[in-house]
Amino acid sequence: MAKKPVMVLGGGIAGVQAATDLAEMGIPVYLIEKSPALGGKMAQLDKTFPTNDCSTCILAPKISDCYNHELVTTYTYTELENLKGISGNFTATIKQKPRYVDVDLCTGCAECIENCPVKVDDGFNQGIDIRKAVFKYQEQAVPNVVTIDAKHCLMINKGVCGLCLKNCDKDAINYDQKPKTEDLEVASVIFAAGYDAFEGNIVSEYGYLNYDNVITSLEYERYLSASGPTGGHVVRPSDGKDAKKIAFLHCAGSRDIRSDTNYCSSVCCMYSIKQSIITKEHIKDANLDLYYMDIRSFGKGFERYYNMADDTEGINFKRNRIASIEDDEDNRILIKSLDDDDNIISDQYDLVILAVGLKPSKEVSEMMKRLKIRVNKFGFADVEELNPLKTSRDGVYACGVITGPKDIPESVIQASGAAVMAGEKAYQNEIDDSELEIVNNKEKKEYRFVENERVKTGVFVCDCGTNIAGVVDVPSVTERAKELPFVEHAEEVKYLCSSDGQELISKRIEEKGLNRIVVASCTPRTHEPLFRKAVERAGLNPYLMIMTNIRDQDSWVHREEKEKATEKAFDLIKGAAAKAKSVKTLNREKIEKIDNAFVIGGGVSGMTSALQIAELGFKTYLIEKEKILGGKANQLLLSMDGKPVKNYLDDLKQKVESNPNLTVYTDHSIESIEGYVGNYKFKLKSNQNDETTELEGGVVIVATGAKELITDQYLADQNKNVISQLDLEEKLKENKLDQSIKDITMIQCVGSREEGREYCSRLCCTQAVNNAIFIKERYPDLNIRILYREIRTYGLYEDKYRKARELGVDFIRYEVEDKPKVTENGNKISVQYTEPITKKHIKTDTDLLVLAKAITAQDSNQTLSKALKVPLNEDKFFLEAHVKLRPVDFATDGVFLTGLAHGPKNLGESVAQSRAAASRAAAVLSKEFLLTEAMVSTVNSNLCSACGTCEDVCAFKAIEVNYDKQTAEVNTVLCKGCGNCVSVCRSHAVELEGFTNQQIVDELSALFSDRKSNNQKVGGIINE
Amino acid sequence: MSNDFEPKIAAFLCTWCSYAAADLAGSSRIQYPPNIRVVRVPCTGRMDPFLLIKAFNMGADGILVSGCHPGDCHYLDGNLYARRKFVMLNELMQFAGVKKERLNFTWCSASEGKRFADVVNKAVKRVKSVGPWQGFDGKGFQSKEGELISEEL
Amino acid sequence: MKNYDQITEEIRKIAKKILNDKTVDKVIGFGLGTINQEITPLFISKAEGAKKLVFNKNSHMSLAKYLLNYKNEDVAIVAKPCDSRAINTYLSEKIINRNDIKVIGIQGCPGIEGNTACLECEVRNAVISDYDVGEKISKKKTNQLKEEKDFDSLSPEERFKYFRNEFERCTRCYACREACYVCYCKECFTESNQPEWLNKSVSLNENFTYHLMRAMHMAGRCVNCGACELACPEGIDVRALAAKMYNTATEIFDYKVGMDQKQKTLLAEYDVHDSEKGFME
Amino acid sequence: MMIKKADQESILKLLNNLKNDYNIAAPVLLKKGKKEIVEYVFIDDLNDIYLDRQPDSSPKNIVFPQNSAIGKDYSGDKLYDPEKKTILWGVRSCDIEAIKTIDQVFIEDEMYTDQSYKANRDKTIIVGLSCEEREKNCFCDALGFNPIESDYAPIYLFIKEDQYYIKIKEKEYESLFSSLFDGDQTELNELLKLREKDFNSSEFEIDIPIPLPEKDIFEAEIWDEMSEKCLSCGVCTYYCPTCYCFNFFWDGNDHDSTRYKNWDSCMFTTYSAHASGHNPRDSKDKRYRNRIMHKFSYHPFNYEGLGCVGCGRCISRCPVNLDIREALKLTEKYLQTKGGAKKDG
Repeated sequence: MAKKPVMVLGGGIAGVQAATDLAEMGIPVYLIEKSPALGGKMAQLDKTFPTNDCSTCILAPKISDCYNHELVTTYTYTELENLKGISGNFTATIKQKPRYVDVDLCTGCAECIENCPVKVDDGFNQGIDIRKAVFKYQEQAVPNVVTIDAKHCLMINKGVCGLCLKNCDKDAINYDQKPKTEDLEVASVIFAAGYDAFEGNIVSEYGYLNYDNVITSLEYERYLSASGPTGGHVVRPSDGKDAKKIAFLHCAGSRDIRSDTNYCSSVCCMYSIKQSIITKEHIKDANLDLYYMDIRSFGKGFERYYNMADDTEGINFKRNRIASIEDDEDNRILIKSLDDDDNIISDQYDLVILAVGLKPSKEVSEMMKRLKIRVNKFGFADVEELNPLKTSRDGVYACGVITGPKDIPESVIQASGAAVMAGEKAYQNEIDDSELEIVNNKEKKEYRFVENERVKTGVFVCDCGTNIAGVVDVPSVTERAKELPFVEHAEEVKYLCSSDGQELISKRIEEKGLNRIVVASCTPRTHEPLFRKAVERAGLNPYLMIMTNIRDQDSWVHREEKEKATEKAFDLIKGAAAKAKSVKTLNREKIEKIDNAFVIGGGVSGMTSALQIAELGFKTYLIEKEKILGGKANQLLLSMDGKPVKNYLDDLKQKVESNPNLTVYTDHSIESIEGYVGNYKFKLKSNQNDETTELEGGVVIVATGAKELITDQYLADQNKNVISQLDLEEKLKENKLDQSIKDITMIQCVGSREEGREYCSRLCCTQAVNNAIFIKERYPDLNIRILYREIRTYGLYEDKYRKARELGVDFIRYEVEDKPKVTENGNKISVQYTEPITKKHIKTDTDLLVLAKAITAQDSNQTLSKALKVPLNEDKFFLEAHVKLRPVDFATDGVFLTGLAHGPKNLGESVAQSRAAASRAAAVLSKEFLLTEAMVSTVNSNLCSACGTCEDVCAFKAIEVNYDKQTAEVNTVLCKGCGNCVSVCRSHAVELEGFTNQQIVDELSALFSDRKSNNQKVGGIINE
Repeated sequence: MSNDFEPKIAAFLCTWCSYAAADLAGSSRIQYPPNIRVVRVPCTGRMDPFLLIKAFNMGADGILVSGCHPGDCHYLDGNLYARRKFVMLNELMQFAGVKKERLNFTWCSASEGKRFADVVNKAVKRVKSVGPWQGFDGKGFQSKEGELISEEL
Repeated sequence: MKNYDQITEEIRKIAKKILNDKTVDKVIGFGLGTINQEITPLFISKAEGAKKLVFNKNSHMSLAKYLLNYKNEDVAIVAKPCDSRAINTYLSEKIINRNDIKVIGIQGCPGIEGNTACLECEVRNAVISDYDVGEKISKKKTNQLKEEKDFDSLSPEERFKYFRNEFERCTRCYACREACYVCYCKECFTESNQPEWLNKSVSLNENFTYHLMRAMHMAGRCVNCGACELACPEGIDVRALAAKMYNTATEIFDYKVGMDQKQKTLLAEYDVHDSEKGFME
Repeated sequence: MMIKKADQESILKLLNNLKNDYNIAAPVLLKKGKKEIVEYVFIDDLNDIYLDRQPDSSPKNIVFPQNSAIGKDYSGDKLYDPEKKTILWGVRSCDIEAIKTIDQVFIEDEMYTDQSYKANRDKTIIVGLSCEEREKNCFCDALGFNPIESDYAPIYLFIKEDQYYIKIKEKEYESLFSSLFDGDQTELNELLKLREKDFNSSEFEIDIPIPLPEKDIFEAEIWDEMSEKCLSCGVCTYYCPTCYCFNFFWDGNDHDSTRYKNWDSCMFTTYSAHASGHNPRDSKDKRYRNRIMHKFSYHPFNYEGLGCVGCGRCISRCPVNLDIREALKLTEKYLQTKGGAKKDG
């Protein structure tokens, strides 16, 4: 039986992640994207915060993994029309817009684009650049095909031109294409439809519509991008001159009570900081002013990033309120603003960048309404705080910005989380194999045994129509290739990637008994899987095929130098043939695994993950060191949306305890952990009677939570009237708030955002605001003042902040250099602070002082990190594999991360992340076997002297020295094939299959075979 | 040194960033000189300095190594280990008298097609400026037919 | 600073004691050779033999290498400061066990005659030692004059020429390799034929390549002891490249080899803000 | 036989004339880094000839270069003209005996003649040089060789201060020296007698059976002790005048390559390593045993004479002062005690 497919709507990073996760769980996926290529907004970004990672670099491999996954069927340029049926049994109607191009024939060579006479504004580059009527959505588009813009195409509109068809060798252009409607049977649906950036009227008051040199941040992103229209050069749109003085206006359109975008867009502070840092990298002497209300750097690693920008000369943060924006005749923009002391400040700028916020696209909101999915007043999908991935319609899930503004890692977390929930529906609704085409062509072939054969290489040189043959003299190259050592056969093919071409390769392999194949065509990055399959079909091990790139890296880039390009092509073929000689049969090994999961930590995060995995049908062990489950949530009063936590928690505990697949070990500690992905062995010890239990499992989820800071600041733990927010909630929950209390003071950022703990604890602002509202609603006469540094009620929580102010809560800002002073005053607490506007020192007595204590890492993290071989960050929280795109994974396979152990976050976010961790874990568990990579390191123990250098450099803990055998050993399950261990091994005892030293040296030796050194010398005698 | 000297440069590119940048330069049709011979490696972390020395040993006029920018490594930190090796190798080779123009180390991200072309342009220019590589023995290299490609320094 | 004779006496005393009480089975030290003034490695296993041990201005060999012959045996070794750093490197690479060895560490090493490395030496006290001989000194350099070999003032062409002249007479006897404590691979790259890193022909191109490759293996591991140079029968300046690696590690990465037995090797660690010296702009 | 007599000047003049028709190889004092080393090289300027002490390298590299392309001429040296014969000038007795040893292996055994070596040797005319006094570490007389004259060279030089006596033993070479004055046989005989008397005999004496009895000594425990300090470098073998082990290899690539022959060294760890990975001499005591046994047991067993000529170069050049004389003494002692006892019993 096969799993019923799931549909993912949206091909941005969230959709791609959800689709990949589902496919990894063995579930067929239909990925629907409305634009002509995958990638979404992230593909338009230059760099990402807080690591300045190159966006394309990290996204592109993910997209190609997803697109090439055998269980993912991608529909681009396609929209969802209708969704009928109920959860587990939907019929989705999709409509594919006509591209006027046959996707199967188009090679993406772009000859048509060059010859198209119509120029239009480029949507991908935010209209900064122009493109043709036939276009590629972006240079690295996946799928790599062109699209005709019917609105502007002369042939389609007026019946004249046809130049694109004329210039297409493959006749891939079809002007008569019609929209295609299709019905898909799916078990569940994930909405990952992304967002629109604010533009037009929303930001018109900033002069966006009137002044050329006022642009949005997304437009600016294209300016910064090396692949953007200016090639990464920052210029003024009005005249193309260098921009040196630049203003960034935060909250352009966000947090505006007059508009329907009265929420915080969560990401603008950070991306503005990022853009300022990148701008400084581009222009050393740039002068950048960032106008902001609050800096909301609440995410993991954000505060340090903010501090770094703040410390950079030329990046100035200004908490000024904008009064007016005008331009002068030189198109310079004059900004007048009011500073903290209400002085009017004027500044002139070359360029003004509006940090525009995120909103759901109108069409998507409309569609959701039409499909009976509830949306909130801003048009986002309406989801529950503690069930943040499920929409109001059963079986329909949502992730990414469609549920509210958020950054990339959170979108990725939600995507993985939504995937496992949608996947659960697919697990429950299996269908017959025969109904599904994709699952059927999975049969494995036996490969021909070639190791005892003489090397017989077949060289296939692709013309790629005229793409290669128009520049490179392919016939002569092919002729010369026949003369190369070990080459048995060489042939020119017009289109090697066409099915004819692929069949030809298979045919020649059988005919001539070829056992090594060299394909000289386009880039292996996109076409290697295709040709490997072609070789595989002929019964040859796919790794005996070597590709060399004579198009993207030769004919396309040396068009005017045909002779030299030909010479280069021949050299490259020579190199590939030489490498082919020494390649070996490689196999992805199947490794047995144990289908159980370990979840460490019995808080809400741990319980959610454990329950999710158990509900998929895998045996799960939940380990908690305390006597009861629930962790910190036991103390919580309200979730961030102001609803009681208790009901939710009780329900969760009940489900956990009653699930037959789930075994709970409370009051147990971990004695030892051994093993690796698929084969973990845990030894537990009961805290009661020292009895030990030994358990086996395949994956581990770390959900060990965090703890409140222990501090003596502000009389904490010294006066009974000084309590933490968590204590306050406990009091409120049990209705123990003393009636005599008439005045409450809350101090924020106690221990957060200061030296030693350079991070924001993220949830305290919203928690304080929520608690204040709770109290105010019950005791309207009670005075509450909140002393804060910056209010970080990000996203839709901004609404709470507004409400608290409406209810009369006083918000008073203090500076970190001038913290409030707290002293005892009889029964009361005396608090002294500086009034921010009048700068007066104010002393007030309060009945209760509530401290927002920082969230800090568990002390036990150190031990656990060593046992699991996973790293911690500088704040001792666990460090994920990649802060942007792998937020729940560790570099070490099979270990996942969720909740506060990862970093401060609220309950709802922990729930989402726990689902995500469960999703990633389920991907491992649901496979029949673990498959190793084919190209992994191997150790020649005869050469190894066990010095351990390889062990030191392996990020994946995949190589270790076995001191008994005095040799390093590779754990092929964990090895990713980077080759780091190879290059540090002085004894050359480690080799990376597919890129062995022998192969690379052979390749080099062939590339330079025309240069022979003068080694013929001499009888050891040199006469100077 | 004749002006029509066309160097042959061994270019080692990591699959994930710089090889992708080279592809992007291609799909954007950005023209650059045909003097490089690309050897694809999974990661600059795979680059054993021996391979670079070997390239000179076999007659490459120069080398070009490009990987992901620090922080962008597909394998987390391979390029950061590589960076140290390259700095050490660079210092060694220059110390031994190999001209710095022959040794080109840089980073190129997958979106930097233009930059990749610039890098190649620059590398080729640099290598051209110091003339043909004469081998460690200074005797030059012979073509297959036995005729001396280059003259004594 | 104590003189050679005093140090010799102390070594003999300790060797005699630890052989007598069976702390170790063998002491690796220096003895007088068969040629005038020449010193030779000496392996003493009986307390009576301790009087044969000497330490004089010719004790140039790096004895650390002999530890590899006595893995898992209880041996003591006479270690100059440079050798002590070599021992630390072995320990960090887990090639030998700390428990198996006793180090007779020479503190305040008076240096070796004719060893140019000693002129550049900055670590003159043994960094690992069970039995100290001599006395620690804080002064950095010896009184000897620094040798005149200023590579920095030479142009690349001149340096190239210099090294060509040097390596031209290399016979690839591999004495430099074998004398070096760093080189303990089971199979040296020179012997590998898959791939053939190095052609076996003894020609300048290959010789030069050999020395460059070897220097690369020394990067971050060479302690600049000069044993290679003194071992070379052709008087080649073998140490120059390794010393360059040594100095580069110190200057660019602030890395000093073998100062601690837990130290990772230079190329097995990194700093995010590492220098990119020499990279293209 | 013919005796000639000349002063330094006429000798140089003679050689200068011969240079037109012959390659001249002779010892030359070379400044190598900090070291001053005397080596045999092909020369152009005859004033470079340096006969004052035993050369630090043997003339092996003239007759049997370190590496040579198969099927091509031996030397790529620019002063070497393959069309001409070579005069190897000023070779001392030990090195002449050494060449004889190599000749025994490569030429005399007709079954296994090394044609390229033979061709090279046929073109070489050895001009011997009589030793005046003992050198630093040599001990040829202790092994039964005569430092004053070896029979194996067809021409021999005897130098006393500025006077050269030249003994030409073979008729075919007489014409080479015809321009010189005839010398007096008795004068030379007196000189030789005096020299034999004055030549201080070796402190080193050895009494071992030749060939060394393999069965008694092969498994003896002495080898470990002997080789303990050995580094396994190839210095002793490369500078040994008799070591002739060689290996073959390819140079080039798949497209073009040459087959080379070059020296090997039994001290190297890979010497005698099998393709399977097995190495019968996998430790340095076994390798050192091979060196001693080859010189004093196997060679004497297969051919006439010894494999060691007592030139002492391996002693002076060894980086750790591993002394072959000590090794022989150890062997002697072993045979006299244990080995000898076994023989009697």
